[in-house]
Amino acid sequence: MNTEGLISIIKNIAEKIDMEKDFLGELDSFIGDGDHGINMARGFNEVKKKLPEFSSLEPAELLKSVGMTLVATVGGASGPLYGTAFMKAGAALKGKENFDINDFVSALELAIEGVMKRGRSTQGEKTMLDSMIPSLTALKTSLANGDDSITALREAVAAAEDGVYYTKTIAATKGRASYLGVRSIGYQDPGATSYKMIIESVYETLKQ
Amino acid sequence: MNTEGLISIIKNIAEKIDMEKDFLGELDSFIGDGDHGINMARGFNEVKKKLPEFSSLEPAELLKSVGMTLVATVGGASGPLYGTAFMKAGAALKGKENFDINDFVSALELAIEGVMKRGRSTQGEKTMLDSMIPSLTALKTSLANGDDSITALREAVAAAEDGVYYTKTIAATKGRASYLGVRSIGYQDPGATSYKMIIESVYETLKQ
Amino acid sequence: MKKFINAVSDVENEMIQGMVKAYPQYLRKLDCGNVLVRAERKENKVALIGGGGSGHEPGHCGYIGEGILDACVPGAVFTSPTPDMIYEGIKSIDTGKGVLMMVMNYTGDVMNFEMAAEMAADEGIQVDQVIINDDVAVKDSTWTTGRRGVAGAVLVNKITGAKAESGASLEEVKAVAEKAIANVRTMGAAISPCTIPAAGRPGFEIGEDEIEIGIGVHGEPGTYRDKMMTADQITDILLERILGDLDFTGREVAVLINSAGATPLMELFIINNHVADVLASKNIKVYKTFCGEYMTSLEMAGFSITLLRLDDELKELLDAKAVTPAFTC
Amino acid sequence: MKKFINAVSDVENEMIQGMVKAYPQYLRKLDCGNVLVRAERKENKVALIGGGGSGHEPGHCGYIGEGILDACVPGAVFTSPTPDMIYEGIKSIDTGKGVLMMVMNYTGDVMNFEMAAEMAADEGIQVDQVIINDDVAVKDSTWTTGRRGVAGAVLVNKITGAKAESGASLEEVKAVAEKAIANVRTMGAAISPCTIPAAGRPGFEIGEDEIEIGIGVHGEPGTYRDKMMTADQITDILLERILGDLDFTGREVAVLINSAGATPLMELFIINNHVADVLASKNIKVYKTFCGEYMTSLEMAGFSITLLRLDDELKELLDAKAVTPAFTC
Ligand SMILES: Nc1ncnc2c1ncn2[C@@H]1O[C@H](COP(=O)(O)OP(=O)(O)O)[C@@H](O)[C@H]1O
Ligand SMILES: Nc1ncnc2c1ncn2[C@@H]1O[C@H](COP(=O)(O)OP(=O)(O)O)[C@@H](O)[C@H]1O
Ligand SMILES: [Mg+2]
Ligand SMILES: [Mg+2]
Ligand SMILES: [Mg+2]
Ligand SMILES: [Mg+2]
Repeated sequence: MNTEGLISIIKNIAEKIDMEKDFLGELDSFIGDGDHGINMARGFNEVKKKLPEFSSLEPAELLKSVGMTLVATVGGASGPLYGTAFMKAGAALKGKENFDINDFVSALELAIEGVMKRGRSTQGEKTMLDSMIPSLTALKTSLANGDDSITALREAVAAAEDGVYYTKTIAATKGRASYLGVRSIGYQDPGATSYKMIIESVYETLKQ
Repeated sequence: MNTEGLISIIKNIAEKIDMEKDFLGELDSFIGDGDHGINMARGFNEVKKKLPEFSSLEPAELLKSVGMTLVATVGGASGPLYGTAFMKAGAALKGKENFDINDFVSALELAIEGVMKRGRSTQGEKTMLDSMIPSLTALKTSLANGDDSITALREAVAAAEDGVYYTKTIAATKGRASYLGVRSIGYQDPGATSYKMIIESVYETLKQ
Repeated sequence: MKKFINAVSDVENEMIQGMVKAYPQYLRKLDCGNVLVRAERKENKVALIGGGGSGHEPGHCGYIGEGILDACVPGAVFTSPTPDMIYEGIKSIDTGKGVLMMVMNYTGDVMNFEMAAEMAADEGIQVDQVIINDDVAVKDSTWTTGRRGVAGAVLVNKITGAKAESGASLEEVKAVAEKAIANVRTMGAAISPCTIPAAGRPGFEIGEDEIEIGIGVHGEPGTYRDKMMTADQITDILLERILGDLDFTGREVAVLINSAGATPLMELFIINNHVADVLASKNIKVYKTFCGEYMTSLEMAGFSITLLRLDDELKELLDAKAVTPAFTC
Repeated sequence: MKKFINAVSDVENEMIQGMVKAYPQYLRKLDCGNVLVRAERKENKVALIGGGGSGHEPGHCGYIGEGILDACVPGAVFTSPTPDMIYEGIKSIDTGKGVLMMVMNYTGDVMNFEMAAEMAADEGIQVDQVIINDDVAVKDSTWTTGRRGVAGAVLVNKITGAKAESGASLEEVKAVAEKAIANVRTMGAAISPCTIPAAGRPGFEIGEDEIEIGIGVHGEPGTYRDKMMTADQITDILLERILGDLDFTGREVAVLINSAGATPLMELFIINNHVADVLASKNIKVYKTFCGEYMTSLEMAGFSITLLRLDDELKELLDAKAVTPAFTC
């Protein structure tokens, strides 16, 4: 996978987010302030607009630029978190013109670490981490079992979906939803959902 | 007719106004600000409360006190107008312990004059005058024809009703409804309607 | 009707008590009833009294204090106060230099103030009045009630109050008030009605795609109904009427974008963004702008635009010190 | 959705431009984006920067000016501003005496301001922060996001701004801010939702006989829903939580009754009438009261009660001169 491949992944992510904007906003309106869809779409549409400029960059620089664009355009809680995630993911690919599924695992690891640090959060708090962390674990397990990268990514998507479902069952202790306390139980977390869409876009792009 | 009779008339007026409060308010909400029922009921309920105090007064003083109470409690446009009307009516009965239908005619004449002066208004402007003036004319005509006072008052009520109906057909040039211009056509005037209730109460009380 | 109130019959009294408890440094209530006067009476000045129905808060009681009103008589919601209360207000604030009544042009207000003035004149108090009628939505004619007094009253009262505070005579104060009135124009629009507590239901019904143009400040419908449009389009309609009524070209103006209650500042600023552009394009210079709730209609969603043509005297009086609950500068 | 707006995507930009056009004497917009700073930069003082999502007008941009904020960074509606803009604000107002960030306790605000501070620190600018968290509706715990920053922020910013204006050091200014934060508590309730323009529909649905208790300022539902009750009953519930969280007995307090947007002053005064009575009965002395729209949630109908425990220093700073669009004294 090189810059060109990465760009088509990111383009697909941006398009999916834009398509699912209203759904993400609705999820956020149940337990937050209703802007997660608008925020994410504003950021990823800006990223998409800039992709042509980014096409000369190496993967690491590309991801860093995407992260910086997200930080500067998404706003809210998800802006610094997804921004940090992409910037950290870029750091994992430093110096590589091409990267493989193991590099992708490292990138996802660093991204999650970045989110946890920036958000002072961990698994089980009804946030994006509840789909991110299981998807990383599933990816690693599948690869360790000798599965190919497409299979491993499919496992990651499935685990992210389970993670999203899991967020319905718990009360939030981080982010806006935490203000609702137990009243947040029963609703799925918007950020966990948007991450699921992202990893799904990765899988769907590579599958082709 | 003496003070006692006058008190039972006024009590009946007050009760009718209170009963029709919502209807008057609704009429006012179409072409005004919706408070005519509240205003009139506030005033006449206060009058009703004070009637026992007023029972030792001569008719002239009684009507003046009712007028002053209305002025101090109704507010809006109808407060000074009905207040003035009752005060002027009182002036017509000055010095009389008993009064007859001809005194009533004089009282109504002075009342209408008071309203016109205070309101700088005349017939045909979609106000209370459009039921007041025709009712006075009908009363006088009927008496001139030799009808008894009950018959004459019934004619007055009928003319007031026609006057109310007539207000539906014209645009207001005085009061709040005038702000609507031709948009006020089609609606009956709340003040013309409340006067019709008043003269009706007079008739119904005396009929018994 | 869902409101933060207790008994409907206590709305006005509790509001006025709550206002006095909030602002004891500015306001004092007379024992005789709902008449509010300046907490610290100032001697040897023409005294200004305003009033009208309640439901316009902060108008007018919020403008009692140094540099604006000396007294205000709040009636029931949207209902003129009664002459006896206005008379008590006049008596309480008269310093011997005369009292000017700042009356909004509504039949009820005009008549009730007039009766109060008659009562005060009987007692030898010098009372005069001006009638504020800034609403260009209503046609002015000697045969009709004439234009309503709406949000422009706030600027008229501010300016007149500054003149009175300076120690000017009743004649001079009245002349300034009349100058301000002659130079101020307002027009408004609304997209949702309000509910008089005692009535219990909204004053009118309106569709999700409709707007009332030419509203007053008593929750009444406007002079006509139209299809909803953009903020810029509505602003153009209102400005056209205002600018068509008085020549503002080449002049300096004060601008007041007033919320009817529920319309948030965000929307007022969006409106002002276009107002400022249109005025600039017509060579009208904005001297000062006010955006906010100055003269409301309970929780109605709507707004009005007021333009006041200024000269040096009016500018100075507009800028003069005022210290009141709702207007301090 | 019926609002006085043009294109949904232009709401924030047009609002900010309209605000700057209304108040050029107070506000200047940086060319780089939606960052507002004091029109007249004051040298040699600790600079204060606030910010947060738009939709809370006049919060916070309305508090830019002498005696309160030096800069404010408004994000999209209810969305934290981004680090690059906050960083531009910090750079623009720093006078060399340091910058204090007045951050509301929301995950997004905290993280975005934190990233901006990291960027500024890289440039050698001295930046510190305080986190405002006055909302007692939310349980405070080291394991959670903690209490939200709501209307109490207005009083905290006013007091901190006065200290900064006096020429105090960054350490001293921060200490006063922390004292104000430690002494301020707020809780609110709402009876109708608001609509984020870009979302196009209300944030929640609520019945004609229901109320949300424990709301924030972003149109979110409260911590629980209840049956609608009288103003006094609601006030009792909110006051009980506030007074249970901090001991106000025998102390002097500032009271802020803040409208969420659509709730008119009339209702705020009715609420204050009861607040004043309850505080008096508990031997809590009201030093000063503010009623109005200070920190709104678009056109939501609702209100909050804020109590701030005062000492001599805080009283003096609360009363100190401030000249801003939305707060002048
Ligand atoms: N501390 C945190 N750590 C990780 N994720 C978080 C944290 N706080 C919030 N989030 C995520 O951010 C999402 C909300 O994003 P968004 O709605 O865009 O921002 P805001 O909450 O500021 O409106 C939540 O659904 C959650 O997944
Ligand atoms: N100038 C006037 N002359 C006679 N009657 C008038 C005049 N102005 C208003 N009215 C009457 O007053 C009525 C309205 O009274 P009300 O609703 O109580 O007062 P307001 O208009 O101040 O709200 C109108 O229906 C009309 O009959
Ligand atoms: Mg959100
Ligand atoms: Mg009426
Ligand atoms: Mg009325
Ligand atoms: Mg948000």
